[in-house]
Amino acid sequence: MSTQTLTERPARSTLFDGMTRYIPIGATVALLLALYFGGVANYRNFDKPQVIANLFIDNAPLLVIAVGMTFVILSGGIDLSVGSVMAFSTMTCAWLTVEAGLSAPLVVALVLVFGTGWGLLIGAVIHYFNVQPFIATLVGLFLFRGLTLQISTSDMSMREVKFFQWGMTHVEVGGGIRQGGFWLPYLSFAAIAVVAVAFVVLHYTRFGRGVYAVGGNEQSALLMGLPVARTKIGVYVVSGFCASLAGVLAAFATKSADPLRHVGAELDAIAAVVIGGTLLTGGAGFVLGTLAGVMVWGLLNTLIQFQGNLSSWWARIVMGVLLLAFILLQRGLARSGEKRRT
Amino acid sequence: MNNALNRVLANQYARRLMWPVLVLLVLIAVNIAVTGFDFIWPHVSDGRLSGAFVNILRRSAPLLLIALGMTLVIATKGIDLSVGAVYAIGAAIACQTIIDGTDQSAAGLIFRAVAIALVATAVIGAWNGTMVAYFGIQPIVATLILMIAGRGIAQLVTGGQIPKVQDSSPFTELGRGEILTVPVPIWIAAAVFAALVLLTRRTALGMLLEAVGGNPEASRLAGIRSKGITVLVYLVCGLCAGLAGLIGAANLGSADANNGGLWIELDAILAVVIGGTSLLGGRFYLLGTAIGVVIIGTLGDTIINIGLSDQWQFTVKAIVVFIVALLQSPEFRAWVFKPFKRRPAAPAAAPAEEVLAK
Amino acid sequence: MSAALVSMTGIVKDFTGVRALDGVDFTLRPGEIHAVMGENGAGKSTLIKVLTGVHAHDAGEILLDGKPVRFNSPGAAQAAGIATVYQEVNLTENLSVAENLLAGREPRLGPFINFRAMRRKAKALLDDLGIDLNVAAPLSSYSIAMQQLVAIARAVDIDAKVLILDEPTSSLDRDEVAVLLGLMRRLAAERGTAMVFISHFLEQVYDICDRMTVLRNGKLVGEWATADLPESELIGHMLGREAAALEQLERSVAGHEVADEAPLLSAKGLGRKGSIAPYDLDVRRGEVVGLAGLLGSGRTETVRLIAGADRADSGSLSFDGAKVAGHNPRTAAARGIAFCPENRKTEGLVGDLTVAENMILAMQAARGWARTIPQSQRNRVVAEFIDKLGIRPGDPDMPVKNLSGGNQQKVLLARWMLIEPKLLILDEPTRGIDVGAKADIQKLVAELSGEGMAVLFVSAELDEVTRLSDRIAVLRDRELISVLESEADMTTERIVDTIVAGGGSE
Amino acid sequence: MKRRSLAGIGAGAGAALFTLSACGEDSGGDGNGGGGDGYVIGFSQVGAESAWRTANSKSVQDAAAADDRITELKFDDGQQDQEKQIAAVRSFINQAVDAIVIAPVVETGWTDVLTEASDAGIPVVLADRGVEAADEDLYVTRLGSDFEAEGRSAGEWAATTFATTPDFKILELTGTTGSAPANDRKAGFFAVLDEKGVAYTLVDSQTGNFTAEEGKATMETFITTHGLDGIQLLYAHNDEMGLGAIQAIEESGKAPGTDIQIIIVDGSKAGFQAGVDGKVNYIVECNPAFGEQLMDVVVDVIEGGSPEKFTPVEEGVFGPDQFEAELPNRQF
Repeated sequence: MSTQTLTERPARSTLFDGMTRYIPIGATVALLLALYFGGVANYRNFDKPQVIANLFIDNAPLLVIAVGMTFVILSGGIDLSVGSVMAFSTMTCAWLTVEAGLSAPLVVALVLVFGTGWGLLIGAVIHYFNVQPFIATLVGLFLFRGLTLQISTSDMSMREVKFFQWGMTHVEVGGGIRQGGFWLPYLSFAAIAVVAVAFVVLHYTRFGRGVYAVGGNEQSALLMGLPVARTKIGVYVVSGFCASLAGVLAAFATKSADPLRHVGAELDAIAAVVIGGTLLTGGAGFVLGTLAGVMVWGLLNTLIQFQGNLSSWWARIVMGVLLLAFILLQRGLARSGEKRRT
Repeated sequence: MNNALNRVLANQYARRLMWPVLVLLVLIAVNIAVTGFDFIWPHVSDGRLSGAFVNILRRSAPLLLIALGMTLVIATKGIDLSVGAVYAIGAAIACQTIIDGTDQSAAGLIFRAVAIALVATAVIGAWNGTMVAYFGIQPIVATLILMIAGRGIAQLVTGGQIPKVQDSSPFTELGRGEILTVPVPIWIAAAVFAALVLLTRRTALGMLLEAVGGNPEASRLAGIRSKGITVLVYLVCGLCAGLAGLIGAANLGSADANNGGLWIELDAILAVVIGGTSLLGGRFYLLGTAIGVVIIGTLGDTIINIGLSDQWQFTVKAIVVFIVALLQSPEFRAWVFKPFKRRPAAPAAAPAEEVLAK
Repeated sequence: MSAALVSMTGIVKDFTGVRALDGVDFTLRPGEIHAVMGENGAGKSTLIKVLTGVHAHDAGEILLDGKPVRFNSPGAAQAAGIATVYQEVNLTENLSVAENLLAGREPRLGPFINFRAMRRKAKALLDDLGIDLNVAAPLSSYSIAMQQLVAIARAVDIDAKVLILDEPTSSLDRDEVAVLLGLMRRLAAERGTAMVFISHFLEQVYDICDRMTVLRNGKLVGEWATADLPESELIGHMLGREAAALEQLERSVAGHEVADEAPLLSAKGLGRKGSIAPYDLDVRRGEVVGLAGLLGSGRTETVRLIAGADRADSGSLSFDGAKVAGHNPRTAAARGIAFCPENRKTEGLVGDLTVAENMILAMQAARGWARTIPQSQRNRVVAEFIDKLGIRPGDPDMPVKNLSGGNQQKVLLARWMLIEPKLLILDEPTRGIDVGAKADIQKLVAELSGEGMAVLFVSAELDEVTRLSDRIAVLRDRELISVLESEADMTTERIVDTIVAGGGSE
Repeated sequence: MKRRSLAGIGAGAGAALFTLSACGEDSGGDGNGGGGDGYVIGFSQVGAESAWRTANSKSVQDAAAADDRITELKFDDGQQDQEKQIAAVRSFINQAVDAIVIAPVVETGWTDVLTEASDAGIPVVLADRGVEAADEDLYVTRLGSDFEAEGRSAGEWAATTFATTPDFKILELTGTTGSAPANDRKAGFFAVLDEKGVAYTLVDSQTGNFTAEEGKATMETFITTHGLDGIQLLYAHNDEMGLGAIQAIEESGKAPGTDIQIIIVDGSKAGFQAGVDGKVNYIVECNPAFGEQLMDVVVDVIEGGSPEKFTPVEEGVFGPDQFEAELPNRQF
């Protein structure tokens, strides 16, 4: 055996390479801070802690579907069905408890099982029948909107169901808003827990690393002997579960179900994931980036609310321009970090 | 040699189109069974062709225009989510220009309105293309921006109102008129279809598009102006969406910035995929897209004709698309039609590639 | 002789109408290094993929340790102790070196991956093989050669009974090949690992293998001990024709007159930061200039600047008497510079398009989309080049992805010959293709230069470079260090000396 | 260096927002209000989904700007999404506005956020649509249209007009499936017909989603499926659908208003114009221009007044003889 040792320095210093990975998320966090302090400087009452707390209250369901979407996008896929699955789950919660009179915990369990099962089905169709994820999940978008409307064409209240009171039960910190404190309901904690679990799963389990591997190069992952089928189907299972969980959280948040709710939620989730620095081509990104992306999305809305004089159309245009500014910024950074390998 | 080439091409097309055509025939058969041959057979009344199927074609014209543009975009491995918003912008600009004029029947004004709307939508399309080709932004993200902001722009144009063009204005002929008894929207859609087919298949544009979509880097090294072509394709797509918006606005005599062409991008993408063009880029099939559009158009009527309530619209559409998508999957067909032949659990990636290479 | 470790008998594999393997037998004994030889399309890779569970065979039997097995995924084969290293690095660049080494086998604490233990284990593993890398860095920060060594290290670590190496050396330089071969010997000796080795480099095969199995057209030709099979006979078995014919081809190549005139192409101080140091290079009409150097020495980068594929940030280029400005692939082609890139699949061909379409792509691009090549002209030139280059199958309407590597390379060559360039740049035109196609392409290069075309030629095989070139530019560490001009200097040894000396002068 | 440029661009993007948002500013307003002597009001609007809605937003914004008692109106467009509306209300609570006006997109699901407002001591006034009865204690009053009454008005005219028609056949173009106006306008209309014992057949009822585009398409399908012969009445839940349907009828060669009578709800300019042209037979007004009325109610509420739970908006019904006179008064 030759005693000679082969050494190679990375094409760039590892310090820098380590950093390159964090540039998109760093940009998101920087923008988040810029927006926040810009708001504080410009608007009265923007510095209340409850402003931040509200981001976690109002965006809890979005956060949960965005986490599911992160898994799917990391694996190189996309899931357009989440908004409809979410609406369907909320509606099912209402219908089964109010109309059918089933016990609420059972209903919630059924809904979660259902969402997971849908993810399993569509994941299997995508993997085994090689149907493009965009189309397979677009089917879900139409199907569940239709089924939701078939259950009920009008909104439905479930405020009489005791169980659904749990979600908005809240914890006060610092003695309520007026004393400069803030409050957070249980459902926000649930959403934060989902992020934490997703973080651990993505970074510290074989399944999570498999998601990155499949998103990086599916063919290689297969030849490395990784369980590609299980991983690819798994991400849709996660996304289906997250979508139905988000539906349940939405049920907790309003105790009502509306068949037309969450139209376009999948696009909000995709936007949040992209803002969070995850590449749509798969393999690169972080779930904490998605958290930051959702916060940016929510903060933009908050700023528009505080501004309070944007007409409906200016609000939309401002949203679009900010998204554009952000994406160009991210793209510029990515391009400067690009390198030609030999 | 020439014959052999044509035969193979014909076969390739026939294979791609077989499933969508079958689905369309089934839908038409269902309608005929329910409402009789009147469904398919047009009649002339008041000097215009009418009948259920003609109406479907007329109403599908805007979707067809958008889906055709979308086909070209998808051929380059792209996607355009902004077409619905562009549709609204085109409609808003045209109607607003006309109602701002003094004489709504003046040909000059209408010509100007149409021209401004088409130029604006072409510019928007080119902007999308520039973002994709020159800034290297993923198409889905680049066009998402205009999808969000576009309707805002359309509302800005109309000031949030729904501008109503006088019914007497010749502008409405674009949507309501007829030439030789055939409704104008069908003429426009057919003309654009023919123009795009000629443009892509009579020139080398189609092949270059497929090359750019199939392998962008190889295309660049082969000396193709891939960036220019990408911009051109998004521009055409924007133009198609704007034209569709004009037809829609002319048909109604008004422009609804909020609801005009809402979610039409999803239907257009569905039509393209039903028509056999892969979202992964490369080969594209304009005729397939047209069939896909007619399937989607027929579906809506079928639901009402067989007596299902409106809520079934989404569900039935989902089921039909699912069936077509599965039928187009070779893996699915192998699984269903050859139940006795076991397949390996892990589908080999692109087995065809291995055939002769190894 | 010990009992067979792996025994494959009567293996048949069909791909939609094409029989890739037709009743092939293969036997692997413990501790031996066994070469599978054959041209491209002979069925080597298919045989390997059947054994490793990528493809399911349609008939035949596989015995592992005497027990019948049938793997339905690479994972299952790995679990049974069969590990594989492929020609193209099959790892995921976005993950770290350590993760790539241990993916699927990460050390865990409960359900969670223990990253610290993983890095330690990965470090130890690489140290053991004499490779020094930062295991926490993303794999993408290392060269392809290093990535290949990581892939091998991964396979070794699976503690395989059987290790399959499918063209592992095609992107390695000499030192790295030496490390790999040494490693293989050690594994065979110390652990008794049986190895299947596939390589186009006959020298390496003869250096390391105990036995050889030769395939041709999906059928078994035979199995020999290496010592019993001289090189010429081996080639004869692989090609199915007499080796003498091949040698004749080679001889016809050398020696022709180069017009003594002003250079067609002249690069002055051309360079690109982080890619290739500024260099001067002239190419004359009818001249073949070879570029030699180790992998990563900047060969590809040099020609990409001339071809306009990358933008130079220093120096100037003049071509055909005029200064070149605004250089890109399109303007280059318009001037008469054709470039066949190194990677056929990702940079050369459009897989979905047909043979004919791929051939006329550059010609059409030059004309612009509006001016279509007339159907009759198109059919004529396509048929002419299919015939002239011997592209098989000769169907112009077959998607090019269905062709073998050698034939794909010929399609790519045809594309550029169609625009009748003044300068043809070939980057590794013979890599990974079979001996027959290789000879065809070498012959073609000689012919073209004989007709007055200038050729810039990059190859990892020094033999090939010395055989074809009129002059040889030698590179090292992203710098052009010398141009060898005299007949006497055009030897493999001289090139190696130059490279070594070039390093010493620094 | 990299990091500095990153922060720079980030700050640039942030600055862009504040510059941009200035574009939307209406009239050199004093920005963050609250400090003055007037009141700050938060208004969470449904969206901008129809001309009616835009007219409504404009009426409210104009009335607030003109009103000396009000320093600032914080307007937020919910884009037909309840969650966006709830977020806006929470934001208004944070901004410590003096009163909150909500035009709820759906009736249910408001309990928590209304409770939060009431805990913060901020009175809530509902505009336009209502919320479910169980939440009645959580808001002060609702100012808006009574959709069921609108439906009933339409029903009464139909019952009178077609009381003696032997085979009275109706086509209905409903609003967005599941929305309160669609549900109530339908319910009120048929309740009256049933109460009055009119013998009618509802030939078909499909949604036109409150848009002209879909109204027209649905009408075309009606015509091909059922034909128009023997059908007396088309009931369209809003103007735009009705106008779309009129075109479909004209294109099929029939005369709207004559061959088939038409009732529309809303009463926009375009709707009245169609009435003047004889294409519409009856218009039930749904008045969006209640901005001034709303400001009065809100100020009253802030100052401790306790108005009735429901304050109806002034609305009329118009027959063919009134169309011409009313047309100039239309604001949208």
